[in-house]
Amino acid sequence: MRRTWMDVTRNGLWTGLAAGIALAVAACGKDPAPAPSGGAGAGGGAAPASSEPIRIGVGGPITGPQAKNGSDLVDGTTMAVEEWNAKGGIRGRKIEFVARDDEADPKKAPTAAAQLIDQGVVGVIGHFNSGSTIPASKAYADKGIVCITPASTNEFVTDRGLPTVFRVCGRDDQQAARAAKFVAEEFKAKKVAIFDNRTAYGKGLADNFANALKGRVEITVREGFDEKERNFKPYLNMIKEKGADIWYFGGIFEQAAPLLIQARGVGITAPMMSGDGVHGYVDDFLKKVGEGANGTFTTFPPTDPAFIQRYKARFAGKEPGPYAIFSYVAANVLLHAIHDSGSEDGRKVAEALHKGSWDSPLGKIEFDAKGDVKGPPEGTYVVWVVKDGAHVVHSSK
Amino acid sequence: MIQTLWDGFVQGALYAVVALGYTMVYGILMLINFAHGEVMMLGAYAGVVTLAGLAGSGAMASLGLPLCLCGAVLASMGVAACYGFVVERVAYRPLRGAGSLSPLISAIGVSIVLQNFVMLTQGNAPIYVPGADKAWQDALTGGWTAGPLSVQPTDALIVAVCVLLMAGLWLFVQKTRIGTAMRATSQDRVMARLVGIDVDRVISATFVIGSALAAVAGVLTSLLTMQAKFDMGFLLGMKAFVAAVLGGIGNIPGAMLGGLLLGLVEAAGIYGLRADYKDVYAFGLLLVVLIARPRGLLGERVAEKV
Amino acid sequence: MTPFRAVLRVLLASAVAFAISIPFASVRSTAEAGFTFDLRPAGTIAGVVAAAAILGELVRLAGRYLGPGAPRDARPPFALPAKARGAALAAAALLVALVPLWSGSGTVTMATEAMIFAVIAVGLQITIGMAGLLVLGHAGFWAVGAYTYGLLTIHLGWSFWPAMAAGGVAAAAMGFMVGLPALRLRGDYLAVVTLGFGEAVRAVLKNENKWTGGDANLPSNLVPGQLRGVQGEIGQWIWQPYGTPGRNGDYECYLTALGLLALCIFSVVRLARSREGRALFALREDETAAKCMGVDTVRTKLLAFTSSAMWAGLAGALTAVQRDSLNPELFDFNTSILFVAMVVLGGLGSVAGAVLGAGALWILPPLLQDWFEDITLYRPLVIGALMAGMMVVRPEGLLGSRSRKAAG
Amino acid sequence: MTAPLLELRSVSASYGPIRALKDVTLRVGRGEIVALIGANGAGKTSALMTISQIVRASAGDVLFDGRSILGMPPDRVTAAGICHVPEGRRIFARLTVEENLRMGAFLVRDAAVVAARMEAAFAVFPRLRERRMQTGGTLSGGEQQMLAIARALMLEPKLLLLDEPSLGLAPLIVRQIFDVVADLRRRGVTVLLVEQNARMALRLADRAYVLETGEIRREGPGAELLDDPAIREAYLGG
Repeated sequence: MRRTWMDVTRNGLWTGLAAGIALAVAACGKDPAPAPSGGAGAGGGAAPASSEPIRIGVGGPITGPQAKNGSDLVDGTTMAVEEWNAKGGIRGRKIEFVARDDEADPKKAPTAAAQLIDQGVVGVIGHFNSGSTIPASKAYADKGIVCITPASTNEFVTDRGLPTVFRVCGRDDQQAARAAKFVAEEFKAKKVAIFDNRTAYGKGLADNFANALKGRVEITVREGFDEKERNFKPYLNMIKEKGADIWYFGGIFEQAAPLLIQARGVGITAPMMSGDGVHGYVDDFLKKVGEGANGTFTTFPPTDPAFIQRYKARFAGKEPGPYAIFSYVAANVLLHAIHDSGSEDGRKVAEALHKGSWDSPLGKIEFDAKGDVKGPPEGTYVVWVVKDGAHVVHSSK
Repeated sequence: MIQTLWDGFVQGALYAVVALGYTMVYGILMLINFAHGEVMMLGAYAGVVTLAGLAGSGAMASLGLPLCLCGAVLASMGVAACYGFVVERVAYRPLRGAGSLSPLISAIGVSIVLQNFVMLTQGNAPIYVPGADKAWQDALTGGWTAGPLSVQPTDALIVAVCVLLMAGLWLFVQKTRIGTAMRATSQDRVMARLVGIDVDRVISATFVIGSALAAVAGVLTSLLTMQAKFDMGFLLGMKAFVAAVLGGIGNIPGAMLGGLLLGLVEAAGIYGLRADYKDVYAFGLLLVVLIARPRGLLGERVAEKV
Repeated sequence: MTPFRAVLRVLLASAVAFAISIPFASVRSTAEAGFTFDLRPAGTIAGVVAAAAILGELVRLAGRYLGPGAPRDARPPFALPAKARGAALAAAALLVALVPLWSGSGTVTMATEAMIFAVIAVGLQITIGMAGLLVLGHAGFWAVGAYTYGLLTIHLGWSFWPAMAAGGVAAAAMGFMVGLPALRLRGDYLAVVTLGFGEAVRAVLKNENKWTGGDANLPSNLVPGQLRGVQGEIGQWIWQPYGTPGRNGDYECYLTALGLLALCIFSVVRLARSREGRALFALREDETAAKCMGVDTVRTKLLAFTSSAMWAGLAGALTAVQRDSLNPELFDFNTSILFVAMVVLGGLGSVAGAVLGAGALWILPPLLQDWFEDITLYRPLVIGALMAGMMVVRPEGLLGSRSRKAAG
Repeated sequence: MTAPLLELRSVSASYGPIRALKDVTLRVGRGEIVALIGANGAGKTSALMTISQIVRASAGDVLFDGRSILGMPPDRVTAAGICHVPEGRRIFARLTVEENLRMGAFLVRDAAVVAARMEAAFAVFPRLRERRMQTGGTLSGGEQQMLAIARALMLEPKLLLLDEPSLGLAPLIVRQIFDVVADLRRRGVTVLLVEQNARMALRLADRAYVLETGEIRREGPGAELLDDPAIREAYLGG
């Protein structure tokens, strides 16, 4: 009668290990066939030979809640790769790229990285979220593969000093410094309220902003809420109660839109300020908020209208996401370095990246020792304002 | 302070309406319907899609906002009721009498399926109540101010509708034949069968009613937050469940009390303690209540059925 | 009769799926044009549901002939004599240990992750599969182990083995504490309380970043040398075949994960065969009856919680090493659900099932990405459908044992 | 002789591994009061549960009014005219007396009929009228038993299954309940009575069956069994 537990356990050890072995062998014994994605043609085995294409990788949220951002990565890289292939590739070899999905989930980032590594990529454009980039870039660095993130602004990405990790976007501390300078010196605010969404990105940005403002402007509210929160009234009350000339939100557009609508609803007229996570996203942010969005400040580097036109021409009129240009630049810089170094060894390419200097739609790109783009402490960030439903540069001082 | 508590009260009213569904189902089946929060989300989607569609096609301008709102609420109730009915038939009924673990796991599975179904079909970006529309801005902003308290029309609407729904459900359960049958079934399912009550139909009715209520709460939540998103339901649903437990599970006035209390506690926590621990307060409160008064605030002492 | 009804069920399922998916799959609102309406997506869904229903019917059919209901030999067909089994196990372990020699270096990472998850799933089998207590916050224990490890190595400079043990102990202590209220709660309340626990852990990690490094991860540049114990003293000559210079701890992680998994399987199987194990199964079958039979339910439940949390904690320490950084988002509710799904898919109460479940849910989707690019998009949907479908069609899971609870 | 109202043909039933009924054959004629007596655990309650389809018979057939009701949902069995007053009375404790009675008449949709029957019930059990607004849980054991019977009668069943109506009640109230049952016979209700109190049951019953470990051991008119020395020895305390 009491066979239940016996059934379960009699062969548990044996079968358990057998299953484990089977899986391990399945996972390890197999070198996944390369899956070309995007522009370039089919590939062969993993070992690069002179006739083989040069392979680079894209790691980012291809699917999942942030798939929109992932398409920036893919599109920007596609453009760069197509341009290089049109010019005849590098050393007569075509370039192809492979995309792997991390679903914007830090859990899955190492898996995506592992797969790209086994595809034999020279370098990777990605990942998008700092939470994913941090573990993934470590994996790339261990294998001597270049990783250039076009979008992860968390300082920690490069502060670890990994020799093959770079970024072409700014850093949270630069962005926050720019915002703080604006709020204290140009906007001349007396009181500031600061919120964030308790993610690596949002909280890091808001903390940096608060630090930069310390002693310059009074911070009346410093609060955070979960990134799934959508009822902001209890938090907005704090602004009404404690007062603020301007309020800052460290987070992304998805929360910023209802936040701003609700703020206007409860009668808060002070402008909102935010970072790159809210900049852009015309359809998802500006159009959704409508008139209430006017006067909202964001920090973002100046964009290149020529690039936007090229992008639209390539992708049938599609509006580029804010990070498409960074992905394009990242891919271009990587390909330049592969070209200049004359090698497909990531470590040599990284050396070339550290030494080189390139002109790009984002201005001159030179990397410092940590892998950040050299520049002033505020980076290339400028302050934008929303006017008549569009972002326009407000202050580029 | 008063303003924050009022906001908590509004949120609590929404919790309470969702909690009704949990409490009714738990009363009869002793099952946490993990998918209930998802049904609320489905309702919110159906409502917002209807509203946005009406606004986009220009019908809102001719029909007027109140009529469109009613239409959206009705549509969402219908859709959610269908889903509630189907979920019970597909995922819970075959498991009746299969112990308590299987239905729970099945419920979690259904919840994940519904969430991802909406994510795949409607996209993973939130959809918005047509907020840029001028009619909305006029109708849903502004409001009344009394001293430190200002009440927006949305808030007033939410509280009014929630109170009406709760009163309506209370009358339904107390006065009607089916309502009495529901109470009878929740007390003794076998005996209910023996007096001729088709228990399966009563359970279906419970799911349909609970889902329709949740749908209204979903639409109202969307009016409050201006958007609907595929993952909006789970945490809200869990909190509503906590509210149901607070009040005494299986007890309809208890769910209302628990919902309001939970809303107020959260608001007080945001105001007085730390805002970033908001989501923890609900579960902390749950633990305290379960240990100090396992039957909830209004729960009656009933012998455990063996 | 039966085939006819099966066909009917399939047709009904797809018809219902078609009808109820219309509002979400076929209707969209656009700001410009009001509604758009397109029946094709609903049709696609109906087709998929029909396929799934056919599959379900087949599984049901197969279960009728192959399931535990069918008479079964005392030994499975592939049973070996005890000595041969031991040798086979040793050979198999050796084989797995050597796999990295010829496999791609990146996939070692995946295998390591899968084995870590397998440890967690096997541990979770104790609470869910054996004791029948649904835990929806297991990621919290994983987090406790991982962060304990991280904080001890970073701030106090502990080396790998003691810090890992400390991670296990800390998680076990947390399991004990969460288990305490469990003594008084019905199973379903327990699920919600553990869910709350998981959320609370995540909230603490996110908000108290003074201590945890918050979202900004553990500063991992302090972690290298993590595997000091392995690499240092005994390390060099044992791991020589694996460790080419510049590869930081990958193979050591792989081997440690393998060892941990073997240890975990071994001890959980031992537990299941012991007196305590019988008590756990009795608890799952019928708590009241178990009490009457003299099972100390308090002790048993606490044992289940503590030991299952301990395995999650040990796995967490290994995760911290393997990833070199931690992020509170690793430990969200979806992760807890993933663990439950691993246990459920493989089969409640089955150790082998948990390993299989962990491997299937973690390794298969990325491998299949070569053929189905969007597979990651559908993974959660499939997990959810499997959980619900499994309960309806085959509650005992792929390799599990059927609960003998009488109906009614 | 017309077909019996209820007929069990070689019915077996089991709870999991335990067989509760073995090959039970039993008939209840129209207008009869049939008693089912036996020791604790003999399968009396199981027999009633098998009739009202709460427990599924594993073999055999259950015929009511000449039709098989095997496998019908219990509520349909009730609708067919069998009312089951289960052991322990199972009053809806949080419903009022009146609501309990209304639930008894759940299948009757005509409000006037329900009201009339409720009046009739109050006429039989005046105590219930006094308590009509009290919740069932607050009634005494005897009142609950009265309510349970009254609730079953609200449907005017053809067959009443009574399970241990005297259990745990004071002798005076037991007598009262048995008077009501006797009265039912005059009103043409057929009763299948399960009783521990074999003496009273046999006195009241037209016929009786003796169950022992799930099997029918004896069958006969109540009075005859009452005089049987073996029965007296086993069930009537000598």
